[in-house]
Amino acid sequence: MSTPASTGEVVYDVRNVTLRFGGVVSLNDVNLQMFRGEILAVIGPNGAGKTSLFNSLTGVYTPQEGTIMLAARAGDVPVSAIGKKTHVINHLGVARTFQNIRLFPALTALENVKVGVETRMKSGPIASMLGLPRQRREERESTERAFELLRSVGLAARANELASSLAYGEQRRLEIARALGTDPGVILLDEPAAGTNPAEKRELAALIQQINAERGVSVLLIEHDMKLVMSVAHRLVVLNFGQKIAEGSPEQIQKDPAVVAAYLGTTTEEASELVGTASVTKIDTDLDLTEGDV
Amino acid sequence: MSTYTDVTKGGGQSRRSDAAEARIALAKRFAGCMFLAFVLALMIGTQEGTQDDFGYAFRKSVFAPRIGIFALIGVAVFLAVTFWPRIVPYLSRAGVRPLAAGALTVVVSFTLLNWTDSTDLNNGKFGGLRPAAAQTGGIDPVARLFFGSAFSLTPWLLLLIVVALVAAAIRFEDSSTLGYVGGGLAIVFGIWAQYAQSAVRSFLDYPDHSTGAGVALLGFVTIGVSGIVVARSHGKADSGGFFQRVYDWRPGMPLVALGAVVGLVGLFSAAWFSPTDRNAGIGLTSTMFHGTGLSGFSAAYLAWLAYVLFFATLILAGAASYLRHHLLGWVAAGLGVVSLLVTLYVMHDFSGLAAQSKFDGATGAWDNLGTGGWMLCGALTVLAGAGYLVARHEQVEVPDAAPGVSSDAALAAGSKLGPALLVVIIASALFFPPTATQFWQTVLVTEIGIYVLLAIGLNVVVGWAGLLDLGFIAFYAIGSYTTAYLTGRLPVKPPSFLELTPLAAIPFAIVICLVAGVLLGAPTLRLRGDYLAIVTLGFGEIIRVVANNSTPVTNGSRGAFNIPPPEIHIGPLDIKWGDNVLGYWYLLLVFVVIVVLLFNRLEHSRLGRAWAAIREDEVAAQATGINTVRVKLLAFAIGASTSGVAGVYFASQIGSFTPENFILNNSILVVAYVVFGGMGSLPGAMAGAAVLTWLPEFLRDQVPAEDRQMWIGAVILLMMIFRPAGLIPARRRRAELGGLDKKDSSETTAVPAGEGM
Amino acid sequence: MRSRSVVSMAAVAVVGALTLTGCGSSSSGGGGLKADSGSGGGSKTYTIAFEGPLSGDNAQLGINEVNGVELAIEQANADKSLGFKLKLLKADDVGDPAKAPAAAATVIQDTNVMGVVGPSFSGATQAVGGKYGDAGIAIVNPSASNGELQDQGFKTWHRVIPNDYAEGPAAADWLAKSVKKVIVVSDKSAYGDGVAGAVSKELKAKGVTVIEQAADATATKDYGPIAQTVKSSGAEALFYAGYDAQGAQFAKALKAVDYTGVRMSGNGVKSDVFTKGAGDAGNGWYFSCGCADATTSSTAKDFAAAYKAKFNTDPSTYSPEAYDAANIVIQAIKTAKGKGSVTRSSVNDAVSAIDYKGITGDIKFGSNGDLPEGSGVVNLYQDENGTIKSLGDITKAAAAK
Amino acid sequence: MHEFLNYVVLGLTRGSMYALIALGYTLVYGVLQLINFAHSEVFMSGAFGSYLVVNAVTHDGAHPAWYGVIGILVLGLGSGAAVGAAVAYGLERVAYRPLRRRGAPKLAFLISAIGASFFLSQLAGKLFNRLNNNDFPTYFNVNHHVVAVAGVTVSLVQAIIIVSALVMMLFLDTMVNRTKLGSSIRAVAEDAPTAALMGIDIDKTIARTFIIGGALAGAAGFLFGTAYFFSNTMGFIPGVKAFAAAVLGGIGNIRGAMLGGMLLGLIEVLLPTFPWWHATGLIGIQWTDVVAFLILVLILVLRPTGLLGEKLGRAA
Repeated sequence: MSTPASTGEVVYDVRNVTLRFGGVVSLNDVNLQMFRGEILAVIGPNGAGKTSLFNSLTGVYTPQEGTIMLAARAGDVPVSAIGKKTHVINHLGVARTFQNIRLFPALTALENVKVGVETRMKSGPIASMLGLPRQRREERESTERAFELLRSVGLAARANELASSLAYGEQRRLEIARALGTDPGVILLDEPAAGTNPAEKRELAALIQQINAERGVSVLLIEHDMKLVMSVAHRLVVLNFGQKIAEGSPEQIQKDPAVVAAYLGTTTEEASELVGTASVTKIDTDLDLTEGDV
Repeated sequence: MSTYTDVTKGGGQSRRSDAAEARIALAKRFAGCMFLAFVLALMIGTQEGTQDDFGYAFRKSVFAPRIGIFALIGVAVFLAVTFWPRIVPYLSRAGVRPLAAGALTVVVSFTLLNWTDSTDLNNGKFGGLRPAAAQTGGIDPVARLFFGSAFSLTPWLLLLIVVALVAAAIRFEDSSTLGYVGGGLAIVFGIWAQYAQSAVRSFLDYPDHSTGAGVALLGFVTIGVSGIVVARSHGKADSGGFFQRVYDWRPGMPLVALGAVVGLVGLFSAAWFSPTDRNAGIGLTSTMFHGTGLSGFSAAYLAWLAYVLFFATLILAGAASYLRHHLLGWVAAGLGVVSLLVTLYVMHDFSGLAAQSKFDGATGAWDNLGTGGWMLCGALTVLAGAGYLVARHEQVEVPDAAPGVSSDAALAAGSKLGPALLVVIIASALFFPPTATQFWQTVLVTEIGIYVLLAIGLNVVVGWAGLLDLGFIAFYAIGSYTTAYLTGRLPVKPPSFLELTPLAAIPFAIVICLVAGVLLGAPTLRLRGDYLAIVTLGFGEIIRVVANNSTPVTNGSRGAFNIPPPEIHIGPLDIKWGDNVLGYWYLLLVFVVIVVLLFNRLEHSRLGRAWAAIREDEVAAQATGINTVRVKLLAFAIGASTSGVAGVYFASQIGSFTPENFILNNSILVVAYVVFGGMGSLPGAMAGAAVLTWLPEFLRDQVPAEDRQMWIGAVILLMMIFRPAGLIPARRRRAELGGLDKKDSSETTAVPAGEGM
Repeated sequence: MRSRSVVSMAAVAVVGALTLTGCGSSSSGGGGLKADSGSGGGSKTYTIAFEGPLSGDNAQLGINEVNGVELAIEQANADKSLGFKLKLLKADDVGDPAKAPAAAATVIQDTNVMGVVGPSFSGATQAVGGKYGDAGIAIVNPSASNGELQDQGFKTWHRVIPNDYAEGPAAADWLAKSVKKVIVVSDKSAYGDGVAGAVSKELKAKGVTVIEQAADATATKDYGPIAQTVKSSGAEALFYAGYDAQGAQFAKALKAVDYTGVRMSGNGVKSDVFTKGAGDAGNGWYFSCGCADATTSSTAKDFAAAYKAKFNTDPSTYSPEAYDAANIVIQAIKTAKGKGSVTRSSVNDAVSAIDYKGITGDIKFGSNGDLPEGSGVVNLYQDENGTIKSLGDITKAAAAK
Repeated sequence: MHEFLNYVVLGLTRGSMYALIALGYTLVYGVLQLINFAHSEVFMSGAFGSYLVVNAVTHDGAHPAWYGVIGILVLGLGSGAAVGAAVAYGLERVAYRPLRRRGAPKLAFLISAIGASFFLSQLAGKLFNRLNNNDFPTYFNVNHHVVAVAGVTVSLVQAIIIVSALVMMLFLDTMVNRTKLGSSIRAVAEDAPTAALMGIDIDKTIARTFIIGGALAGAAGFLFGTAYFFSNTMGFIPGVKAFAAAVLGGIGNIRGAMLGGMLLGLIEVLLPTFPWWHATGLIGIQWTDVVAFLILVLILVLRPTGLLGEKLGRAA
């Protein structure tokens, strides 16, 4: 288990955020700090509000109450993320992947990554139509960078295949490469391991750690697979019914009766008894049955 | 039609016995076929009734014995569909497809096409020419024999013989002799047809733009090729594989063969000089202009140089292709281009001379030319292209997609026939229109060309960015009105310093359309799919109604008129377009080529990929940092400005327009063209527009004028049923369709998603 | 797989391209003519072309006209003494200026064409009038009424109807005698706007209060609101500038709101289509028309009967005009033949010099190709229980008021 | 004031017509998320079909007793609905189902519908006639005033249109909300894959949706023909307007279509027509379309999914 690489700088500062849809409270007074360089995992049962949290962080939803301050890259001045458009937040240095993979299926793997890379480029339609030198240079740069990213996620050999023709696990990795293409300070991964096999999960864990260590990207992770979460996360936050019920290191969380109760649907008292006997793998098997937290 | 659904139904949930299910499916299919026959009977039936005799045509159409014939057709279709699975394996055999295509081509030339321009003989169709030629004693007996002086069905018999021979060769897979014999005979018959027609033509002394004989030749040659394919494949591969092998073997060869055929016909069969009362081949032209003051060079060209140049180019190109010799390729290409220029010079020379003496009402050079010179030009272009391809061949073949190579280029390299096809398209775009009749030239410049330009523009919006725009014609209107305003043909006059010639109005039209596109787009682009469609539709209608109602500004329903034709005065360049239709064609060609080149770059640029991204998944595109509103606005504005250019061209070419030209129906039609051709594919959109604007004009002679729209509707419907991705699907779109098939072919996912387009 | 589809695509493209020329109907244009070549001996065949909308939204008007032309040609061919045969070439321009050049090209490139009836619409005429002129083909126009066409310098221009500026003012003068407030409704077509403009202008000049309104012909064909507006406006008279079928709808809507003022319209509405369509709602409508009385002259009666017999429907707007126009061309070919040679230019000369007694009136052409000013008598008609009765010269009727 | 009310009546008449056609758009959109562009031809064929029937049982100037008139009206509505339903079903089978099976892109559906629309409209013209003013036989006095209070008049034909439109809308609303077929339509509209998993036959449900929408449009065709005229091209403009009405109300939403239709009818009649406007000389009936579309754009910009929102399931 790797040691936290945290610098103590806050990347995301979420305070008292409440998000409602009609009468349904999706997030209830959530407080959360994410520090630069750490891998923070958000876990919780289905419907706990994990994806709502992600969507609030990336500007898809606008919470009714609370503040979200963002300073994605080192040296950034914190700005409010509330009310900003998704693409603006992306430009502030936040990239994400989706729970149900959302690639551009009719583009090749390389083109998918290039789309990400090129959102940081400048050449406009006229330059493109006339093939001006700057546009050519940018085109070359974006191809090189996209290739470099594909290589780092192990997809270089499949660069010219259509995204839709890649295997499931490959699509997951391609989505990460595309997100990295936008040169983020924070990357939000929404259940990256869903639907992958154990070998792929191991590769994925390595990839997440590599992204975090080598690129210095902070990682916010939603994941059901406890084994993966426990192996890569520096810190965990547990949500249930839109509320934060626990926060701490993997070891602390595993022993937290409130968390076990949330997962098993029992009371905290019963759960605290269980904690003594149940192993982590037990929880794992119980939890890994479902996916689909929209 | 409806039968298709039954064929593919497969896997119903009900657990009836298989036999019973098969019987029900068969019954359904039969009902479908009979329904089809019934509809066909209505479509081909008598014209409408009147107020007093409502349903007259309906009764006439469905009563015996007519309906009986159509019932038989229905049964035939039923049998064909039922036994289709048994036919399919044969279809993939080598040679079958070219055989079918060739036979069909010959049948088309015998039934639909003109064999002479004379309208006296049954509108110049084969059916009218054949008996006339067969009975006229003055015509060469060999030609008469073809038309049936001995046996009236001769031409059909010839077709039957070669088809039977090649078919037999296919049936008995190892008989290469039969294939060679059939193929060889077919080519001989093709030349015979060409010869026979040229004999009749010189007898009739009519100027000739007919294509019947040429197409027949083409059909027979195709049959001939199929015979050779059969002979050489020994039942091993399919025809496509064979062609691919030929292409891999000697890349320039197909082009050389095509160039040879066209060039030979141009030199030895077609007319070079063709005023209203004669058709002079190159030899006769040479004699006619002997001693008329034609320059020595041109005289020499007509007498012998033409042959030397053509055969030299042919042999060089052939040798270069065969030897795959780069240097020879360059030499062939160079010689081809030189010969082409020389040919054009000579054509200008002698037609100019004829025009000087006001020969047969000619008003200038290029009048009264026959088809021969243009055909030779086309052939030389093709040969030069072949040489160029050979010269560039190895360089094009980049070793596997290495890092740094644009993925699009790598994918495009998959199509090896692409460049050859491009050469053929260039040659026909340049030299085919001059050989067409005035009618087709007019159609080309007033309809086909304009709508191709519009389709290219709309393809950006609909095909690439995935925004359904039902008011596209509004920008076309804005372009047209801008031109009318700037040339001072509206009730409101421009300030004098702004009074411009039409071509100078183009930048203004582009800017105004860009602004209009942004103004419309800015508030509405956050709307999705169908909401955007109705808003753009409304915008189109608003523009038209405002134009129609604002009489003091736009001259209302009477529209603008007397808009001057385009002209260019830049330094030594001084061109004024007037009545010569062909001039407009080349102007239009310049526009289209520029736009295509620019847009082709755009498609494979950052912006092109961003469009694809928002089209595929807007949410993901946003999360990846794409400013979707800006990107959509760009699509809108770029599409609009193309439309504006088309509007300028339209206004100054036709010279007058009314608000009626910008009705909603036209917007819908352009969308139909783009989708018909293949959304998101530049060649597709162009082909779609070209085919669907060509079709009604073609149908002019085939069906009652009133019914043309009905047939076009049917064609669009059939296309969408059987080839929903369009005529030439875009690579990216094809992938979408393919992806859907692969992921899940169950019925439920086929229900389109609610989002986006 | 891929290459196969490319090959088949190429084949289709090539065949398609070649087919392009294959089906042009007939021979090349060029200036020169040689009408007599070809079938030697026997009677010669000349072609009269019709250009107008035969498909699309405006098809009905074109069909009305082409039927008139067809009837004229059929009757001429039945005449054994003619000495030549006539053929009809239908050129469909959909009533669209953009499609007119192609339609005109089919006409021009057929060297047998001696004259053209049409184009039906002013916009299309603007687009191709010059082309016909350059080709020397006589235009005898039955329906394009724009008052500026005659000044465009079309070399072979002739028109058998008075233009917008002739018909409207006479009607306005008649209205101005008895009423002080008129509502003028245009259908927003080029024709409607032209007539409405002329009527309004003259009415205003006479000091009559004018309310100008429009019922867009392409919009929903619900005339209820405009009828209500007419009634609410309190106008003593209505002038409707438009065509017959829509006029009938309008008449019915006016009846539904019990509008009792004077209702008047022009040539576009005066037809059996209106009287039949409107039924008793059309009762009492007035029409001003620069045409002869179709009910009194025997030739006109014969025409209506023959038309009905052949097409099983009543002649409608511009059928008689087209019939006259075609007969003028036929007459001109006869004249040219009598003088020696039948060529486009000789036929055009004969058309220009013609004096023809048609079913719509006596037709002579002025130097600009239009009916000479003042020569066309504008008559007043009224729908009386479904039949159109002539009330005589409108200027006299106005004077008598 | 009575003038204003007269205009309201006119607007409601027109709006009822729009609403009836719009319902078909909305139903199909609800289940397929597709604009059925050929719907306007279903409307047209309803008029032609009912004419053939009505013309066979009555003739011009026949003035049957009141029960006879009602009988003919019911017959006309019924035959119009039957023909409309048949044509709509045929459309589904020929122009939609094959594409659905191929997973064609959404625009392909639109274009195949446009092709079908051209085809049907011109085929009707070829088979019957292309005159633009065919009338139903006048077997009753359409202008008879059923209401005439203080200058406000409602004619018989207006009453028939408004009443039958209301009845049909209520019928449809009840059907979608209360019946088994309705619930399967809603299920497919909500989530087709899940509905299929629950054992709903999607093809059948879609076909039935087309049939219901077609029947309404066919009946509307009869009403339109009775009130105004009918022709082979009559469908296009009302079709476009009804599409606009459906979008205005929130496409895919039945009550939205009713509201949108009525509203559009009222807007079109009241805004540009009413005398106080054209007294200013600024605006007249020729601006109807401009005003209507501008208001449509305005509403959509403010409420991007129409007045009542999108879901067939939600509103129903």
